Amino acid sequence: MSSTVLITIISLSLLALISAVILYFIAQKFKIFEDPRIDEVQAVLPAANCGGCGFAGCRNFAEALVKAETFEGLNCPVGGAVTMEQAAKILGKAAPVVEQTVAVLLCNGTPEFRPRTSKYDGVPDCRIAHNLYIGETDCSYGCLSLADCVRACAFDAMYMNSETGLPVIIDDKCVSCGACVKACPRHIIELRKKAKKDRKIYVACSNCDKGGPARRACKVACIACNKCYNVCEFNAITIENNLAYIDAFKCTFCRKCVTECPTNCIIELNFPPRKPKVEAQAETVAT
Amino acid sequence: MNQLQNLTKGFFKENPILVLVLGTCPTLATSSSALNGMGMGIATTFVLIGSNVVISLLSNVIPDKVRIPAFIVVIASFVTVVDLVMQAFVPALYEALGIFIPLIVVNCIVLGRAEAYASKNSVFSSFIDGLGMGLGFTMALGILGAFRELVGSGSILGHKFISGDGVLVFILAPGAFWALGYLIALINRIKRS
Amino acid sequence: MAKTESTFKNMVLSLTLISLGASACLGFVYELTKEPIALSVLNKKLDAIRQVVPEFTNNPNEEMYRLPTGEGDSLDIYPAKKDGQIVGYAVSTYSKTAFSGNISLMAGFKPDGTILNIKVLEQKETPGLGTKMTEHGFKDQFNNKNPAQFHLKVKKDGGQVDAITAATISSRAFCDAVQRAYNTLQKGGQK
Amino acid sequence: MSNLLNVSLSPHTHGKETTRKLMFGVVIALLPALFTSIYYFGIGAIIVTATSIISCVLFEYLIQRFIFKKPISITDGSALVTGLLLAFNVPSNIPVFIIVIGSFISIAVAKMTFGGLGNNPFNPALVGRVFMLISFPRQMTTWPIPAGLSTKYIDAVTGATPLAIIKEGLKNGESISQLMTQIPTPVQMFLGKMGGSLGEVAAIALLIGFVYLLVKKIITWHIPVSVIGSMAIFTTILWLINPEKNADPMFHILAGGVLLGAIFMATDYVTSPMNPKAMIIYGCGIGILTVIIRVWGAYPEGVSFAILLMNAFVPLMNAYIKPKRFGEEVKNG
Amino acid sequence: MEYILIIISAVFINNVVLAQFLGICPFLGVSNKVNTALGMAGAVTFVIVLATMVTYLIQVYVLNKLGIAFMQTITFILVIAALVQMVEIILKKISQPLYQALGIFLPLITTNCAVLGVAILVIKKNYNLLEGVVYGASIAVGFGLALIILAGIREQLELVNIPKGMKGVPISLVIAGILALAFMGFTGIVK
Amino acid sequence: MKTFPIGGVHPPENKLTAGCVIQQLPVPQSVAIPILQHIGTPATVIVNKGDTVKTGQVIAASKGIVSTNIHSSVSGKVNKIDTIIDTTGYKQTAVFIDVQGDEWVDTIDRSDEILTDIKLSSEEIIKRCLESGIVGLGGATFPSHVKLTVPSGKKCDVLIINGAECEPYLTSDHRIMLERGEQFLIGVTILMKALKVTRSMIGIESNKTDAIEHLTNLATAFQGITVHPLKVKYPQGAEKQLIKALINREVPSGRLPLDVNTVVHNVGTAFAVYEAVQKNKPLFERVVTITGKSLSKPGNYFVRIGTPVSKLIEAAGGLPEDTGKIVSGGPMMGKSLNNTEVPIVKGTSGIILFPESESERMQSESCIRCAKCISACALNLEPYLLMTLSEKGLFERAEKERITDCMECGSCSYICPAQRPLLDYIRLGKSTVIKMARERVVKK
Ligand SMILES: Cc1cc2nc3c(=O)[nH]c(=O)nc-3n(C[C@H](O)[C@H](O)[C@H](O)COP(=O)(O)O)c2cc1C
Ligand SMILES: Cc1cc2nc3c(=O)[nH]c(=O)nc-3n(C[C@H](O)[C@H](O)[C@H](O)COP(=O)(O)O)c2cc1C
Ligand SMILES: Cc1cc2nc3c(=O)[nH]c(=O)nc-3n(C[C@H](O)[C@H](O)[C@H](O)COP(=O)(O)O)c2cc1C
Ligand SMILES: Cc1cc2nc3c(=O)[nH]c(=O)nc-3n(C[C@H](O)[C@H](O)[C@H](O)CO)c2cc1C
Ligand code: SF4
Ligand code: SF4
Ligand code: SF4
Ligand code: SF4
Ligand code: FES
Repeated sequence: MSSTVLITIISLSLLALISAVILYFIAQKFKIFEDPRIDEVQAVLPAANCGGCGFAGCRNFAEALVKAETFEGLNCPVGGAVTMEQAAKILGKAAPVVEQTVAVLLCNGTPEFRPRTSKYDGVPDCRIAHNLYIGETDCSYGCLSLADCVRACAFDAMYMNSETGLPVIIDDKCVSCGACVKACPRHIIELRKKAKKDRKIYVACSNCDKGGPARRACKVACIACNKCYNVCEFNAITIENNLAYIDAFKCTFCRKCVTECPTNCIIELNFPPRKPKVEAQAETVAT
Repeated sequence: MNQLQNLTKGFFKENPILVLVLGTCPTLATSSSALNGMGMGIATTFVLIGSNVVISLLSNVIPDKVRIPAFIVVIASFVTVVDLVMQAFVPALYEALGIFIPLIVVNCIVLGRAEAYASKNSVFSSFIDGLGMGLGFTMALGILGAFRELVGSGSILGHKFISGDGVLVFILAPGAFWALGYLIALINRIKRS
Repeated sequence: MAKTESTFKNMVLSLTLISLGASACLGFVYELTKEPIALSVLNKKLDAIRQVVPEFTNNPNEEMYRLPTGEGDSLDIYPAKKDGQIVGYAVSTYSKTAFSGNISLMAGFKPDGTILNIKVLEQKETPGLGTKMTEHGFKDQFNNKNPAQFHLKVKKDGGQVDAITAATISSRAFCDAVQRAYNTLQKGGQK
Repeated sequence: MSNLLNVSLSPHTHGKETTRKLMFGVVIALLPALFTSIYYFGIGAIIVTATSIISCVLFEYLIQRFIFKKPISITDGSALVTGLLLAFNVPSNIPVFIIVIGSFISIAVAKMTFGGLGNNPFNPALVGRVFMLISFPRQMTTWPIPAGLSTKYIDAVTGATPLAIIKEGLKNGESISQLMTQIPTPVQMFLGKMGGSLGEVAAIALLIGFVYLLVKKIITWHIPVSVIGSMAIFTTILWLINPEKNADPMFHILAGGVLLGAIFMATDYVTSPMNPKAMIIYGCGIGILTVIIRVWGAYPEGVSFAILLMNAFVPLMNAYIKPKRFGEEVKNG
Repeated sequence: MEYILIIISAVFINNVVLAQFLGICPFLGVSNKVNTALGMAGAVTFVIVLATMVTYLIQVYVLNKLGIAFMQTITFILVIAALVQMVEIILKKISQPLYQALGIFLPLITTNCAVLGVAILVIKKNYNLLEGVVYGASIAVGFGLALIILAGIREQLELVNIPKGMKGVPISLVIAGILALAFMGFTGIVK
Repeated sequence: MKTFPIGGVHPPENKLTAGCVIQQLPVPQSVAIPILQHIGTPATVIVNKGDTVKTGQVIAASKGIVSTNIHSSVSGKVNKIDTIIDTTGYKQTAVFIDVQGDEWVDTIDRSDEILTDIKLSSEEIIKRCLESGIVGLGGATFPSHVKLTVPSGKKCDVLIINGAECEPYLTSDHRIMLERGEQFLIGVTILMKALKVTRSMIGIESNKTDAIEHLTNLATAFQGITVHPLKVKYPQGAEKQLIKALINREVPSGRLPLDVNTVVHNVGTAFAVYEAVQKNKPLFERVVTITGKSLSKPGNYFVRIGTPVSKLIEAAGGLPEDTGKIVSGGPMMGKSLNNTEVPIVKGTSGIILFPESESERMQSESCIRCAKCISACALNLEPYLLMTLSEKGLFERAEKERITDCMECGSCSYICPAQRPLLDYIRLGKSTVIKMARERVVKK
């Protein structure tokens, strides 16, 4: 072996030796501990970074999960129960049972029922129109049809129905992240409990005006006539501020209220057809 | 993942240049002609395969804390070997690639594959991974090089296709940036549709 | 096999061992390639010489000698001999007046000073402009001209050289380099 | 009432200014220079200008139509201005295919890549011009000499621009006073009797355009004045230091593309700063860089580069040089 | 004067990123905010200056002395990697604010070819120690300049709608291309 | 001629009604009087359905400090207390009164005699303003008694009277100055007394030469009042700009005129103060300009508060067929109405009818960074940036760029060649930022 080879070997080994020694001490002195479980948990999260969990992104949520004593109040709406269970498994904690929810629009003011009374000629942005005035119709509670919610949805679970001018939620795609709820300046989108077969009964109206003006503004407005309240045997309906509301947890889907409503503002969805007795009136609802 | 996928992922799905955007410097610098680009690609492939194999062999022996320095030593050795061999046997290419041969050491793909793949997988898989990634790298460099050479000087691999001078900017720095930029944009577009 | 733990001993040992292995390999490869590398460097030079002078049988590299340019430095002269007879000189020359950077040429002369051929060794001119000096269209006009009669200046400056279009500066530098080679060779005399 | 009332936020009235009017204002301001140029260079000027405009507009159309698939906005006139200015920046004997490639780079790379009008950080016409200059140096540096409504195009008689004469002369060790005999007099330069790009020949025509732009309030004085002012100051200093090695300020301002650049290209809204303070810094930057490139660099002319270089700093200026707000808290106030 | 020329050349004419293609990864990666760009520029300057000094000394006093110049790559990269780590730790110890500002970029720098590239270039160009350091610092300034310009432009582009496919790396590359074009205006200021 | 230093635009003046003498609009059959006609807390209704009321009687009482009384503008019976869409574009509570005759409260002096002597003391004047429901009639409808009460620690050395009327079309202040010049000047003197200042400056845009001349002559009889012509430039009448123009003081951002020792009042306010103090007449009617290019009889009218806009339009010749937009206030800052039943309120200085051709906005294009919006902004803000920041939801940055300083004058939207809806977004950003700031305070 020539001397170059020898020198090479010696010098490099020496160099390596020195760096190893230094690195050892560095590693000893300045340990930074980052819980490896954070990475593991993050790996099972959907990586949508949508903020539906209330944290600034999936990693942040993973950190919160690792730190948390229990999972109470922590939920990834996108991944749902499956994800939470996986995370729970990694961390050896129990995932809370969370109800599956889905977004629902509490307004059915299609042009047919809710006549236009002015023409909005501004930026197509619900917030701006909402700040300006009651909107193109006389209902100051209903949908402005400018699609802020659709733009907010990161999962393409919404679109504007060009005929009704109302946003439509695609149940299968909706992960109930709540972005649309936050985006709507009129607060007319609700996250409701998901029932079997996606069945839904809800009051598709948010109008808090008294019966008269409400009815004048929109034919399918809730006029707070108390009929549904009276017919409901399960105390699922409350009437407040001239507006009926059906509690999804108490509702048993008996559908009595639906037929009772004089303005047809209670909507039933995904039910089998009724027995001949009553016509399915709420069929105008677009889904 | 079977070995075939393992081999082909580097071409499109995880192409180191076009998708992962690693190793941009040698890509830009050496793609002024198809030949240089491919030469660089092959040199990198060699280092990738070598370091992947050796590192997957040694991965269990190396303690975590000195992982990175150890990998670097291994990679640097292969780079030096490439450096010496090219200097000896393909001096023209060696001169054309210049400083970018030693810089293979810091090419993020090499260390990246060592970290992410070779240290966790079998020797054979690592070999295939290195080969696939290397060839993907070479392919992208070849395409870029061919494009720039064609537009910039009207020839491919030294054969004149178009008479006249070509659009000089494309063999200079701006052309390098643009060609890579639009190629990546194109890939993005294809990926989305 | 269990993963080696990060103890002091293990760390130092493994890193040192790897380096040991690596350096051993490297040293070995270095030894192997030393010769070819030297050879390739030499070949490059010989190649250039071969291109600018007629066939020779000696080793011009070994017989290389330096001649002063008169400007404080000197040029390398490679005599080419066939069967002991001088058939030409290859002169490694340069110019500092190029457009960007310096250029260096290998210029071949017949013993009487007639230019045989010229090869550009190094230049950093603008692609498409000055780089045209490496192409036959420009540099071949010097072949078989004797600077004693052939005025080594671009036509613009009253000489006989056709400059590269829009690259007069590079052309001038080229002439300057050849002139320097010629002058040095003539002045220094032939050995 | 039959119709529904329109409801919108205030203001309920709008000024007469529109993007298109501004762009066509620039076109009008460029007309004197265009006519001068046709007078000096003849058919070549017409061919080059037409090609440039048509290809710029066409490329913008094609990209919007087939790649963006969005509404077409070629009627806003910005591509027209780009095309016109691109033509003004090249010699009148440039082959058509080069102009087309240049237009493509201007529109596709420098403008549409960023999303079109209003988004591009760099002046499209100048990106196109510099691209051509570097890609086709030979064609871009052979200048036809003014020949009065000439019908010659590619085969026009060529000569050097005053700047090139000076640059090369100095490189050969000649002095300014020796070179002065080879270059046109200031009056000739003022009237445009010199070799050069289409649009940079007649100072008088460009100044007429400047006045028009100012009167129509299309641009403000800040950028042009600071470009020319800073150049004048810098070149005066150099000239006073060594009048044999540096040309006089008058020469620097009249020769080459300073006026065209300062009046029409440095002022491009999209790529220039948005408040007076920043505009002046930007203008001075252009002036100084131009002189640096002219005096010390390889290129005889540096306006295009200087503008592009300063374009690069515009976002930083917009972000960090702010106008003083009304009622801004004064310290200890 | 010598030094001024080195500086101008390294910052403007042969800008690392725009003309020499070194350090592109961080150039593309850390250029979305002006503030981070500033931090990165500071960190790179610091490391490059330190690294050129140390590697220069190693080259001259170890590799050259022992005749193992071919070990350049491997020793340089080891030294740089160790150096970066040490700097990180020392910074953390002595100045928390400085660490916050620069430290977080340090790991990124190890795989930045600019650092190793400059170390090798200094040797290639036969600079002396001081020239090498000045060169290294100017390279870093050039890097910072390009980085900050790009960051400024990208911050502005955040506010407009650029085509989807162009977002991120592609648009940065296109901007870099135009910048490179503009920087070509400095050609010839220093040979 | 005086003017403010930065920004401003010059929209076509269109003062169609400058020569129209103020007429009395007949009392309508019914009125709807909203209980919130000022900035601050709504007044509390103190009448019930079925009550009969007299003209000038308090029907809703001031509640809280920043609030003021609301008076009945007619005599008759309270029909109902319900909601009505008013100029805010939203439903507000209003008192609906069916008109029977026109019986005024006895204390009101209905004679035409001009009373020069000011009997009330400073404190009494302020109290009378509150009782009479005086608010700023320049547009902001800020309760005047609050503005007249100089808090301890602050001082006021000059009263500025805003006669700029810089909005196109509007002429109500102009007509008051011409026709009720003397009463107006007495009003100014009353305000001076309330504020305990000896100096008052009246700023009037120079397109009202007749008013300037008239007042200059009259003012010789009044101590300390001077008249100053101003350059015709919008927004000359904006408080801070006017102060800068007249006395060269710059009100710091986020502060009030009192911080630079001055108070600004509008011409109409001064006149209303005269009537309240000297004639004991509460604010239940005001001068409203009704104008529009297609209107057959545009004019200036004394209008009872609560009168539906449709009645005013009727008086002006009826609703033209081509009406596309109705604006309450000036074209630059006014609110567009969505129906014609909206009641006239204290803040309504004018009603403008725009023909269809002028009522739709043009298509907005992308910003060409021409900086015209910056040079139009009298506050030197950067509207293009503020808009983009709001659009992209970057409200923190918008706050740093002082979005809350914006006075919503609309000059930026007016000038923008790309027809960008600048102010639309700026308003959105401004309200969001204000909300954010409030939440921060609450958190603390
Ligand atoms: C970007 C640029 C690059 C140039 N490159 C060269 C070059 O490489 N060689 C050269 O001789 N001239 C070059 N020139 C041209 C010279 O500056 C000078 O104008 C030219 O040599 C004049 O020669 P001519 O008389 O042949 O036109 C270049 C000019 C520019 C603008
Ligand atoms: C953009 C703008 C323009 C204004 N123009 C006028 C005007 O022309 N005349 C006027 O009296 N008030 C105008 N104002 C209202 C004044 O700023 C200020 O509120 C008023 O003069 C105060 O007087 P007051 O309280 O008596 O209404 C304007 C306000 C703004 C924001
Ligand atoms: C929230 C608010 C609080 C105010 N507080 C006072 C005050 O305490 N004293 C005062 O003299 N004016 C006060 N003002 C009145 C302003 O000075 C100004 O006259 C009023 O906003 C009308 O001006 P404008 O029409 O220009 O907006 C206040 C105004 C607002 C909006
Ligand atoms: C005053 C003014 C100057 C302009 N200058 C240029 C120019 O130099 N180059 C160009 O491509 N477009 C110019 N334009 C057109 C347009 O602004 C430009 O194409 C935009 O940069 C495209 O986004 C100009 C427009 C105006 C109003
Ligand atoms: S519809 Fe609403 S809740 Fe459902 S995914 Fe979309 S934004 Fe989220
Ligand atoms: S639901 Fe709400 S956000 Fe969606 S369009 Fe209607 S008003 Fe807008
Ligand atoms: S609306 Fe606001 S931002 Fe626009 S000009 Fe007026 S004050 Fe400035
Ligand atoms: S005026 Fe309009 S186009 Fe001009 S900068 Fe402002 S927003 Fe942009
Ligand atoms: S390849 Fe150069 S920095 Fe990554």
